[in-house]
Amino acid sequence: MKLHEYQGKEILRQFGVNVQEGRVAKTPDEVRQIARDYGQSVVVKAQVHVGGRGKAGGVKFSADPDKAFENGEKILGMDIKGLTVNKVLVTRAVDIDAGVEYYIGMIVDRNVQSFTLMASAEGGVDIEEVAAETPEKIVHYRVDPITGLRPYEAREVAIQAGFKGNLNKIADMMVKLSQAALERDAVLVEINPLFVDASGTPIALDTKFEIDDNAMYRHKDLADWREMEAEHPLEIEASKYGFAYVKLDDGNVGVLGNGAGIVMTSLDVVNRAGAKPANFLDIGGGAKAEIVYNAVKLVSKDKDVKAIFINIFGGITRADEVAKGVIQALQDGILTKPVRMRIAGTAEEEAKALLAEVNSPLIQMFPNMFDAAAEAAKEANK
Amino acid sequence: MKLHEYQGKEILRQFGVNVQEGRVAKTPDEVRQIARDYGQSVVVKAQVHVGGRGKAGGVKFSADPDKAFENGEKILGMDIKGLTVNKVLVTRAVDIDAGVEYYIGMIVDRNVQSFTLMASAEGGVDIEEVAAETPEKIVHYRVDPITGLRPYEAREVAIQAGFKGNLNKIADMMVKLSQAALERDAVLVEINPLFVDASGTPIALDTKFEIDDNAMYRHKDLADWREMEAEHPLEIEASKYGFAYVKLDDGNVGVLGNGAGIVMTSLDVVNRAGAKPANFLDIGGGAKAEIVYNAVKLVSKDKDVKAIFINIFGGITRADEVAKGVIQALQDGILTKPVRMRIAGTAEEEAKALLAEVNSPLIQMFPNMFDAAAEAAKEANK
Amino acid sequence: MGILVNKDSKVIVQGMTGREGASHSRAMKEFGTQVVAGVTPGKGGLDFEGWPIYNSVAEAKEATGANVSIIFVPPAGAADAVLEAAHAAIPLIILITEGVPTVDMMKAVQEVKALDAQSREHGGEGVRLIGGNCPGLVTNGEAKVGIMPNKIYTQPGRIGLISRSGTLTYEAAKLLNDAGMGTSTTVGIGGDPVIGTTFADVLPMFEADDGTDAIVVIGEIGGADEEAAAEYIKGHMKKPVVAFISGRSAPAGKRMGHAGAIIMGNVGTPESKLAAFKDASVPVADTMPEIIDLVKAALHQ
Amino acid sequence: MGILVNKDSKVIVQGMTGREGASHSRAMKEFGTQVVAGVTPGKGGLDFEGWPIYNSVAEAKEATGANVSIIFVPPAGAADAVLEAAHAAIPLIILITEGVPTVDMMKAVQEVKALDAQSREHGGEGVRLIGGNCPGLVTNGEAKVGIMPNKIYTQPGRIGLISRSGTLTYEAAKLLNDAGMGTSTTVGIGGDPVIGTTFADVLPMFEADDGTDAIVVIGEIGGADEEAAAEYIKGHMKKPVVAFISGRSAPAGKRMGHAGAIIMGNVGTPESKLAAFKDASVPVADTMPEIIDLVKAALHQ
Repeated sequence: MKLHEYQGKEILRQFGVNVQEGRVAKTPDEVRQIARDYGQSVVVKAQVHVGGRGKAGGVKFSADPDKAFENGEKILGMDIKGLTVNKVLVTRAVDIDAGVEYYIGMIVDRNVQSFTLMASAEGGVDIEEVAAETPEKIVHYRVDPITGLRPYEAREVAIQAGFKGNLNKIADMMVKLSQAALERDAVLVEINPLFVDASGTPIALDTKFEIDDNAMYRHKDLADWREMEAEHPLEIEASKYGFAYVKLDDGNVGVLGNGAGIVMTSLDVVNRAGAKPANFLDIGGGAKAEIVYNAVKLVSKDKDVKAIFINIFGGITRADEVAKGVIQALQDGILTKPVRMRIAGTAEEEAKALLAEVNSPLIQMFPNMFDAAAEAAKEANK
Repeated sequence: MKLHEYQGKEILRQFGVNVQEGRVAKTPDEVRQIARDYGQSVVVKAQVHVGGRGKAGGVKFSADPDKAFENGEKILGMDIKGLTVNKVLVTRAVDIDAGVEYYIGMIVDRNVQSFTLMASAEGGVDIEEVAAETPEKIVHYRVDPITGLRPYEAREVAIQAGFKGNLNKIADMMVKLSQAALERDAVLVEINPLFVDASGTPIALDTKFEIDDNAMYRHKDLADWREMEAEHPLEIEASKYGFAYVKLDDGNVGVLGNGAGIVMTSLDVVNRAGAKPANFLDIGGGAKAEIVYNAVKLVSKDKDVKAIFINIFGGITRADEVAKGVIQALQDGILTKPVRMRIAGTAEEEAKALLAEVNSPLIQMFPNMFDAAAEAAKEANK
Repeated sequence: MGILVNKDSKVIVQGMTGREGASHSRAMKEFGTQVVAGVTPGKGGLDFEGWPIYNSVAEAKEATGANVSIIFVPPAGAADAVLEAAHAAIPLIILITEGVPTVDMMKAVQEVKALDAQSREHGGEGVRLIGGNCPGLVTNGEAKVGIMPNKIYTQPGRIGLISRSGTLTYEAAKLLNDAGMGTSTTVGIGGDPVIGTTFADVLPMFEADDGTDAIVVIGEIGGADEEAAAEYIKGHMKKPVVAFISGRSAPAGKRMGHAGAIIMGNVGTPESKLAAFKDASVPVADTMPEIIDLVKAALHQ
Repeated sequence: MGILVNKDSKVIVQGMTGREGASHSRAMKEFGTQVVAGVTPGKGGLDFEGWPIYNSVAEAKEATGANVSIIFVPPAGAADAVLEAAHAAIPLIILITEGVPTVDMMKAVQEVKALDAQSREHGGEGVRLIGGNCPGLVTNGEAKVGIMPNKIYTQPGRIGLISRSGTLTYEAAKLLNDAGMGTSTTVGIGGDPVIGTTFADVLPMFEADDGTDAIVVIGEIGGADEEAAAEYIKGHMKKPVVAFISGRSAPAGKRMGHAGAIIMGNVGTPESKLAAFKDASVPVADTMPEIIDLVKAALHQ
């Protein structure tokens, strides 16, 4: 679950991180009022779950309350990569030239089986650019997940990264970042820029915070923060069904299967067949007809989808249950696009018999995934 | 810092422990109102920092609101071991016969250099009695301070202790007790009785909670809970000066020295000389005249004190500073009881010279601690 | 032959009395696995379809001499179940549960590794965790400690199989079966970001196994496990290895079902994995059926 | 001779630039201790009264070859300072700081012990923590790494001294000095409930030290360190040991200044300690001066 900047900052504040003061506004009037209350220049920042909002014009410096109102008007309601801006965060502006901008982040790192703390003196820019172009400018440090980062380790990392300023205060912010990541089950937390002012004091100016969905059950207080309108509508629907669903750009073939591996491979196969997958959808193991029905319904709603490729390897999942779900969708008028499917394994023959009975050109079954994918691609590219 | 029952329960509740519902009252009317709100029998419990409040009549079952009012009248204002009851906790009563009473506790254990979890099926009674008479009925388990108690360990302990009821729920309460102890820097936390009702669900009926004074700096939210009126007035004054001070019962010689070890030994020496120490007071190392002055002032306020024994081994502490402090107290009219002191080491001669100048029978200096203690005892026993 | 589990493995099931635990206990028994007991805290003493249930792994181990544990405990208690088994010195622990919080797995994996090192330093056999979010493992014709469909693993064979994906494991096993080769042992290592055993941990076991002639590695995008495997192969493996990578067309930054399957920055790209395998002279199949051709070619070299 | 520290010990001071750190650095230097550097995070590069200051223990160790660290860091950072030194593989760490939260000490002591075991298993010299809330240690005429008054530890002697109390250590050392015996090494182990080194850890070092003829153990009420010491003495010590226990008249349940000095239930009573020493044939002095008589008697047996 991705958090908005203001939500991530709220969590960091709970852990004692010195976060730049700011308030959320939903109207230009509220923006002006906040700017008045602060009595200084402010920054108005769009709160949307996409990267690159700055380049899209979603972040604006405002020298006075009227300018803030104006920027609020511009940003609120703006469309950034398909998402509408409903909220802005209005923060006190800082004089960036009077200090330095650094980067610190904690990220789940498969390779060290823990969190890696990343620190770089190249803050304020996209860290992935730094990673790609000058990787030596990022210090990587494995954090022990049981003890968390200790102050002495944080100081070591800060020194290695070449951070200037109050070493103890900067290290303390890193320790708190580590605590927040471990206790709030982050997948990723970044403070970027971490601004160090002229007195050497570190301030978190912006943050990214993403929480492990598997751990949401122990962060019930954060569940309210999940803002449905900020996510893709089909992803919202999929999460209700408990599906692993990812909408993919520029696709024309809906893809579903039983198991992350087989769906990933199905994407590859569709690609190889000359079409583009429109989504990733894993219905899980042992799915019954109703689940397949819901999956077909979901994928059918996607306007980009011109054909559907279903790839099932039946171990626990029964082929006849899959067939029943698809047939039901057809009979309910939900399925209007051609389905090309491969179902191998358990109850394959029963599935064939069911499909033969219905005998619709919209549903065809193939003995291997390549033929099924090729046919789906052909239909989609028509 | 000792917490009241209702405070300890509040902390346990924050950690998710199922605590018996209750509210604090300061007047009998409030007691009646709470009993009415609960609409059932209640227990009215004195909130004082001493053991044995039950035997002293400070805990009373109340079948109805009027009876609760009556018990509130009896208990509020009551004197238990020298402390006045200003608050009672009114809790819903449980039918003890419909369940079982157990004991669980976490205690700092020097011998395992960590917390020891104690669990016993003999709950509802003084655990020290159980420890003394049937120690085999208490299970001891070292808790790893870095990982905390894990559910599987808690289940193991619960099984060993012979607990009946919902094993997972009871183990979960133990895990939360461990979290509370570690995160809130307990010296001791007990749930006693831990009541397991007919459905197998555990409920904390009473608790003891004591927090490490060294860790109070990171529990600022608890500092407000320190209730001065509930402690011995001289202990409150001593804590303002930063002294380690303990009031001792039935004593007649005030004892002070520089260092915990030397003061402990001074108590022994006074005892051996046939008198009884009235207090333990460690003024710490390197004390200046002003600190000694305050220490003398404090001890002099104790009406039990008939004479004062000062035992200083001067390493960092200078004998002449000690002498100056004592002399100042005499000159200010604060010191009216005989002081017998031994000051060895640094600037001993200067101290002697200062005392000779004052030449008061109230202040005498001796070359060794036994003579000084013997003289103090003689004065006190006069 | 095969690795890790065989006819003599004595298996306990943590969470046997739950729905998944029960059905897979039956399936494992049908396969021929020696399932000796179940563990469900609070249900100790119960007889469950002929299996004794114990309150703790320690008790179950004491009573049955079990040396393998398979875990079907729900996510919130799964990491604790791993630690319980590890502290009871069960040398092989298989965590099937999907959806375990990553932080729990980080802590459990680190502790299991510490216990493993400690055990080995004192001459013990160590402690190994496989998974979570994995289908388990199976040595054909001997024992299955997992959730894969029984029928594709009955025919003994001589190809070792290691996979991050459950369904692709079945797919590959079936392809090998149909091609008349069959598998020796199949190890599903799991699709989560933090897992107990990686490709590079399993490869040396296959290298040392007399019942295995070649190894198929089924990787996917995300992480650098495939790169680590390639490096190990390059330096240490004499037996032929064939690889497959799924998710090659997935875009960066999107998590493809498996929490571990995500390309972040330059980490986890198919390009990096392909390059690593090429460097280790490991042929990579473009499609699943091509795996068979590559294995055949490797065996006939 | 003596144990733990000597003329060759190279000492760094964590928290040198603080008030306590500075004054005791000077006193140690006056004593003759090789104080080689200070560590104060954020002040790296500073020259402090001729000593170089480093940002970290690792840097200081690298630059100076230090093998002892003494810590004067305030309570909130003290346990972290211990871990920093331990992870930098400083073999002897002395924590002077008073008032460190007990939970911090539990964690630090457990981790230091794990690092110690790990180091020893790999042939290293281990990691030892002494304290916290202790006066440090001193080998007469060689080196002082602590805060005791210099003048009572100048005259070399052959009596080893171990104590939970600071002031009583000075008292005992002075008595031994005045009696013409003097001390070899004095080790203040500290008055906190959780400390790095106990009586039983120090006794074998004195047993093995050619410069020590007899040992004085100054215990107090609370805990069972004295009982553990008695047990060790009974089983392993050939050199005579004399004991003293302070706080014998303290009531149960009251914490006597030292957080560790409290009688809880049956634990920590003087009776238990006296019985244990009696069982180990260790004479216990009733008063401090009696220690001298008992040591003399023991040496002349």
